[in-house]
Amino acid sequence: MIPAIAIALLQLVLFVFLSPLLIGVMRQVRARLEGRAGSGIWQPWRDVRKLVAKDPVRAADSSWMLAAGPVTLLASSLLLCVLLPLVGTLPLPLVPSDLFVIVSMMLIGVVALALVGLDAGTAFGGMGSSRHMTVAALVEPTLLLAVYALSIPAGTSTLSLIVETRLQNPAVIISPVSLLAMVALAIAIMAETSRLPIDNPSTHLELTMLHEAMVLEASGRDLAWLELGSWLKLAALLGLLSNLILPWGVLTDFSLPGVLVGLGAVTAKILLLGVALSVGEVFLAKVRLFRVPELLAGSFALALLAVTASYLVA
Amino acid sequence: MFDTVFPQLIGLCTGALLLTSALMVWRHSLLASIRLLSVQGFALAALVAVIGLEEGEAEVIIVSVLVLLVKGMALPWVLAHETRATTRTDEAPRLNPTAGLLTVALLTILSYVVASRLLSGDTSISAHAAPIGLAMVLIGFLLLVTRRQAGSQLIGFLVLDNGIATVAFLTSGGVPLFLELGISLDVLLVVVILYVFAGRMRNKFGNTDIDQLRKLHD
Amino acid sequence: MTPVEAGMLGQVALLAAAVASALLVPSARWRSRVSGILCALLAAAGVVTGAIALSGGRGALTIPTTLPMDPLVLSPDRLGGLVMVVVSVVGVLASLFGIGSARVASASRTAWASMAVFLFGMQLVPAATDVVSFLLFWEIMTLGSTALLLAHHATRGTVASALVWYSAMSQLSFFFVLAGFAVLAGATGGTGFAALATLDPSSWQASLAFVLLLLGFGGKAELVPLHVWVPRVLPEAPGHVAAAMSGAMVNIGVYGALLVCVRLLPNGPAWWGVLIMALGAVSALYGILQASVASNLKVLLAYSTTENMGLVFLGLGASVLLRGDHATGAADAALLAALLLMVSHAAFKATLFLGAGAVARSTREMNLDRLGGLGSRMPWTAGAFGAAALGAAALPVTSGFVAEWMLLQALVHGSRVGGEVVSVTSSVAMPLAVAVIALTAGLALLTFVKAYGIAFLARPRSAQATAAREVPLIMRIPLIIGALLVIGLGLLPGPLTVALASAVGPAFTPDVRTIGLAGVDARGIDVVLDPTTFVALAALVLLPVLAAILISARRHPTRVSPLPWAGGGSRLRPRMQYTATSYAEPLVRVFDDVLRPTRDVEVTHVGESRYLVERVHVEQTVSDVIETRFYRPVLGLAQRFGVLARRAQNGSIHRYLSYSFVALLVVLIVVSL
Amino acid sequence: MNFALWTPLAVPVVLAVLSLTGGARPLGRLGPIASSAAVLLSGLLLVAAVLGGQVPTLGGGLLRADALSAYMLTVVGAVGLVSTWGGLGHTEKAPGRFAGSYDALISVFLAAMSLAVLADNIGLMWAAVEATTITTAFLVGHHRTRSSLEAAWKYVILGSVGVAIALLGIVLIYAASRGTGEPTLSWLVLSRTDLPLDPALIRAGGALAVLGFATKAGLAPMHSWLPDAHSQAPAPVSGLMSGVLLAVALYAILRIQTITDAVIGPDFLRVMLSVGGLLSLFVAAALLIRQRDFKRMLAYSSIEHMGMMAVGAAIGPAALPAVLLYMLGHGLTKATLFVLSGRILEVEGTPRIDDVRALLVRRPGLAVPWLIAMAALVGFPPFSIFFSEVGIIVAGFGTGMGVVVGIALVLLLVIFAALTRLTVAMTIGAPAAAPGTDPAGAALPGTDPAGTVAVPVRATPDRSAHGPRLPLILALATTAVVAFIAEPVGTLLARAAAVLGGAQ
Repeated sequence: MIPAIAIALLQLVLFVFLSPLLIGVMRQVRARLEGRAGSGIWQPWRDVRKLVAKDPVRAADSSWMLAAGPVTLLASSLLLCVLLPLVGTLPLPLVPSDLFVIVSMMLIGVVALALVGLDAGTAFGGMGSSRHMTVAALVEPTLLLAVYALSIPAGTSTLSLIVETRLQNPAVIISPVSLLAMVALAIAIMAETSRLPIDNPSTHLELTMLHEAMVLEASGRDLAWLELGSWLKLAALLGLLSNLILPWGVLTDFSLPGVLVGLGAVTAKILLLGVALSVGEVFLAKVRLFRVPELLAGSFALALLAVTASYLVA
Repeated sequence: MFDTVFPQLIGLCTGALLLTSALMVWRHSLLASIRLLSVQGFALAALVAVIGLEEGEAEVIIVSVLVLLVKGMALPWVLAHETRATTRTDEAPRLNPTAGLLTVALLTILSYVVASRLLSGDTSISAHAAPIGLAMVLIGFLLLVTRRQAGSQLIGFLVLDNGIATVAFLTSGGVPLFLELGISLDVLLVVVILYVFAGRMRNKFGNTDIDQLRKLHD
Repeated sequence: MTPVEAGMLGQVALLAAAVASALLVPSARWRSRVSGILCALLAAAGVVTGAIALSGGRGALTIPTTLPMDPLVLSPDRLGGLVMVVVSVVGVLASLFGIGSARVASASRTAWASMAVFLFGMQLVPAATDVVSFLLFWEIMTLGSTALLLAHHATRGTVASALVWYSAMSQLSFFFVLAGFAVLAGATGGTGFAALATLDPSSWQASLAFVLLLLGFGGKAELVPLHVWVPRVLPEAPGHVAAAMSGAMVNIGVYGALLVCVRLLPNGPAWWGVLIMALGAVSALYGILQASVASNLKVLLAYSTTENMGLVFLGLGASVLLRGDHATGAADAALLAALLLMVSHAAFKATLFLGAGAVARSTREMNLDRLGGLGSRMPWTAGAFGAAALGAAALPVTSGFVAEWMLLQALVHGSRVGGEVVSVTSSVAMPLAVAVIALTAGLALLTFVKAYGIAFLARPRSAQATAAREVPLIMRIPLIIGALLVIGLGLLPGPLTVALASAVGPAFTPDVRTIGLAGVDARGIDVVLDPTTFVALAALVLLPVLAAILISARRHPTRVSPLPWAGGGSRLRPRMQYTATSYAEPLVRVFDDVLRPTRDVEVTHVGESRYLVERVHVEQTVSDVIETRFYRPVLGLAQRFGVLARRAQNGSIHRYLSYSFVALLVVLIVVSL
Repeated sequence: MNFALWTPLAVPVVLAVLSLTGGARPLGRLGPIASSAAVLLSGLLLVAAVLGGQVPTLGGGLLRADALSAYMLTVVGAVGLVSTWGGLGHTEKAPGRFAGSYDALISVFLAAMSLAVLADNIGLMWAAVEATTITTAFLVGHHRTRSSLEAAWKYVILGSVGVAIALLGIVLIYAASRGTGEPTLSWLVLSRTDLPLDPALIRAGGALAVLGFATKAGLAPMHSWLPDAHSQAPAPVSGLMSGVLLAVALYAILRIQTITDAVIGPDFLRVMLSVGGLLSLFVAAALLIRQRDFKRMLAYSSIEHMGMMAVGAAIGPAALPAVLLYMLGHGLTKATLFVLSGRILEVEGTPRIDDVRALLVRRPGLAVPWLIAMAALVGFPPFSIFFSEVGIIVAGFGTGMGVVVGIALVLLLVIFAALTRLTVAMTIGAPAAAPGTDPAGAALPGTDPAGTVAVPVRATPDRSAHGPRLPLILALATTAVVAFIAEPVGTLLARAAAVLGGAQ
């Protein structure tokens, strides 16, 4: 039990530091590929520090939600970092990294963000919130089904055990079922974290924004928490994805070298995936909002295919 | 001697009954129909008398007299009285005479079929004549369905009633006397009531055409 | 006399007292107080009786009857006790809330008398142990609820149509149930449930009865396609009545289904399970889809009931199917999930409707497009509604989450036992069910974010919303209790689940324990959930954040500005905010084929100009496809037939005589055959 | 106890004579009520005697009171009391010249129905049923308007033709009994199972008798007179006709059924009654969908209930107690409703549903009992029709008549929906704004979802019941509690059903 808690805390600390770095790296890679100099990989850190040290300005008609929402989002992302099998797969007693608990955890953050968007009382916030929730509603089935498909070989919905099974039996990873599920999961995570092609994280054009529209009215530390929460979520989900694709290096039995290996492995995997993601995003354009459901429906079909195939074929 | 005459008498009476009924379908004139009804009443009374003689029951003779008085005389008289008061005594039935007579033929055949099933075990003469009664019931009904004048409907009702009486006398020698009295009284009262209503109708509408009673529907 | 018998007699006595006070107290204000308290006591008696029965107490009351049939006995078993507790708790909340309504319609004699009758019928349906008393109390319940609607006739014209729909659909349900029970009774020769349970579930009578009963109980549980009354009736009913109908009465429908699947015909064939699942899945999806695009708060909540009941039936169906496949552990878990959902739905839906009632009382407005900003004006209502909305959206740590978690776990663990696929049917049904639940949950999230966000956050969109005030204390109390129940049941699922497991015994014995502080440990499928630990963990990770906020807040206090950024504009009016309709617009487009929206766009130009627009009026209505495509044509056909049928009775005596004549001829011909 | 057999016949006749001759009008008007009370009391006395194991007979067995007869007599008395007492307000408006004959005819009508249920001779029973036609003919035509004359004509023609067919059937049954050596019409003798009756004749006779009595019982397709007569007759008469006359005719059918069942088995009449019952339900459903007149609505509802009872009769012994209870429940409820419809007609001046709106707001004194009675009529508990319907349906599935009962349920649903729609149209809603009132007070429909706002009262609602309340309250209370009185009502029903089941 103690090692599990230690690993969990370690993951927490690691990701709080890692996620701004990940964003910085991704932005820098993108800037370089586009021929810009970029602001350096530490810029997100500087942003957070700057925001925390500012007076937040809130609208007169807004409620406590504008203050509580960002904290809730941050909490949900932090819990995600604690519960997901990132550095190691040691399950916590009483709160295992249950697939459904994780998803609900994440959804609390989604809801908090959407409510923050609405609370400001402007047209943009409502628009972003509406689109955000529409996408979230459509992503959830894919997310659940994809992980469900992955869980079938392991016989459990606990993510750490799924990762462990894949580590012990690498043949599972390249099975067709797994491939289908991974593609579906990847699309779902892109949508969930507001990346291209569903949302453009660097835009401020009202027709295309999802995430940015919701945080328009937030300022000061509120904005800091919102940004940090979103980054943490991206990092954690990329970590999960990378551990599912390449489970090697994950700690399964507690030992000091194992911990170091685990830390190094997950950092490397996440950064690698982040670079790959931002390289990919350079070549992608955002799809029209009303084409997004088609994309998500496609990924849903893949996930469903994966699940039924794993029952009927495998 | 009587044993040989009896079936002939029965046949004569029932034949008269059927003939008068059929003629009523054919004729359009109300007064003619009433005369036929009167004849029918006499024939029925005769039938009752014959059966009574054959079975030797005095009770039935009384019934016969009763039938003669009520069906042969009283009711036709009432009807004729009522009819003379109306301006129109002619009838434009909903069925033309040819079709009406054909229907009468079909109904009579049906009665024979039904009766043959019902009385298969009974070979008595009266039982053989019973279909006539049934046919009269159906013809009475036909008159009710096809006639437009209040008076004609009354006549149809009476034919129907005569038919029932015929069946009663032919199949079972009549029902008990007190019942026969009750039944006759009921029929008489019904006729009286209809007579009163026809009078009111004439007061209100100026005629007794049933077709105009179409105000109450659905 | 046992406590259960005393409790049931107490309910009878309290019913009489409540009806008498409703009829006799002359002042509306005092009538509301006296009858409200008596109704609450009546419901409280139900809570106590049910709780004793749930914990194993027994007792029987026999209702005398004139007709020679099996005796009418009231004797709640554990399951009946459970349902009695659930509906009665909602009854207590609704009655207390109703006391606050001292105005004419809600406080009328009819309203209070029928409220008492309604609660009484509802509380005693689960006590019935035979067909006739079940139907008796079922109809008393229907009568009470119909009369409750009637009490509001004078205020709105739409009540009449709602009333007709409600009565007709209730009767349809009733006839299905009646026919189903009659089939069972005909096949077994008795009307007691004990006699009915002797029927072999594989016989055709059992299947016929099952289908009929499922339709009947599904109708009461507001399932598609018998849900058409819901969006008409619940918006017409005042908050506490809607809470009692949607929070409690639907549970009677669930109870009926449980009665069939657990008590009368356990171990039915697998296709029964598939049928229930299909019905549940369609209802869940259709309900939440309609709810997500609804702009009227009560319509939204009403459709959400259809969704939740769909999920309950989905769970129940999964349990039947899995039991047929001998996946007992998962089947038990699915059954428990259905029960958990029922309980949690009662808690959060009652609270939500009471909250809607409070909003209606303060603003006289149920159109979300004209609400907003109530969070600061009605903080208690907002808090309670928010907590219940979390439950409805199945987010941790609410009762709704526990239920949905259990359901998903059962489905995920159901198709394989020991690594082997149990059946092809399950292999197809379970993933589809998971997908349906996931989509439903996603849409529910959107729905309740919309409901809460548009109504309670942002700026008021109308004068009424601006002028809204918090409701009086007597109405706040049930709201708070309801919210506490939603959170409490979510935090302490262990004891609740153990109690639920005991309720379905002795037929089924799900293996669940309490773990941790009050967590649930489902041994059958080997999963655990401890929300309290979870909350502790969340508190732990938040400590540094909160510390950072405290430090930062001291140095950098929050400033308030009327319009901080306002999208860069300076004339941002509340009307320019997103409304509920625009919020759901993307979804309407996505599900265009199902929702079939009709849009009316009316453009007013400035003068003669074709290019300058003075005003654009857009109106969008989403139709209930099932109503427009199924009920409307059938009703139209019936109306046309009604007109046609008049000809048969056209007033002509000749025609009438010929009917008789033909009948006579037919009889003669038949006789001579 | 034998005197109770002639009191229900003699007292009304004496009272009728008094009504005709009576100079003291206020007292004379109580004649029908006294007659009903006499019938009811005799019925209760006979019930007591029957429950004590006696079978009172009179006139050499011509009059006989077994459990069934005693029960039916009580029903006649009870419904008669409700109709006549409840209709007290009504007769005041009757043309004075005919008031005496009106009261007298009602008394005779009651006597005729009493005779029909007490006679142990099916011939006498027939005569009594025919006598009801004669007595009610003038009652139907009482208003002397064009329409009432039309209704009366149709009633007399269709009714007496139908009953004539029944006579033909009875004649055939009599003929069949000739084989026993002693031809008889005594029901007691004919229903003995060991008689050598001719099956073919019994079959035909039974079929024709049932067809004939079905006319008076209002079963389709012989029902055509019923809506006209019931809608045109004065309300108390409609109540009596709908409440008990139909039931008495059904009683006759049940008696005939016992005879035929003993000889040719239950299947033949079962088919016939099922067809008749379902056809009645169908006709009622079809014509209720777009009904425009509330008295006709009640009339078609009577056809519906008679159809349901016929289905119950077709099911046989298992459903008979339910059918008998149904007669009482339906009789009392329908009498109440007709009395109320008479009052509504009187104060509103129109029988059209479209013209009677928002009754609950304008005239709660009439609308509230109307709604309660309608709830009883469509089969809500605790009213006894609920138990009857449930009993019939459960028994139907138990007897293998699931299909018939299933179709009946579908039709009942249509009827329920139609009745609800019509009742709601009459009673619910806001009254049209009267001129001179504040237009702002007329809240727009749909603008007030809270339902907590009182609409300003436009005019003082009329809380008067427009006639005696007590009979209606008694009637509704009786139907509400009767289904729960196992002793002695349950025993009585069981014995009455046993009479029809052939056991004695």
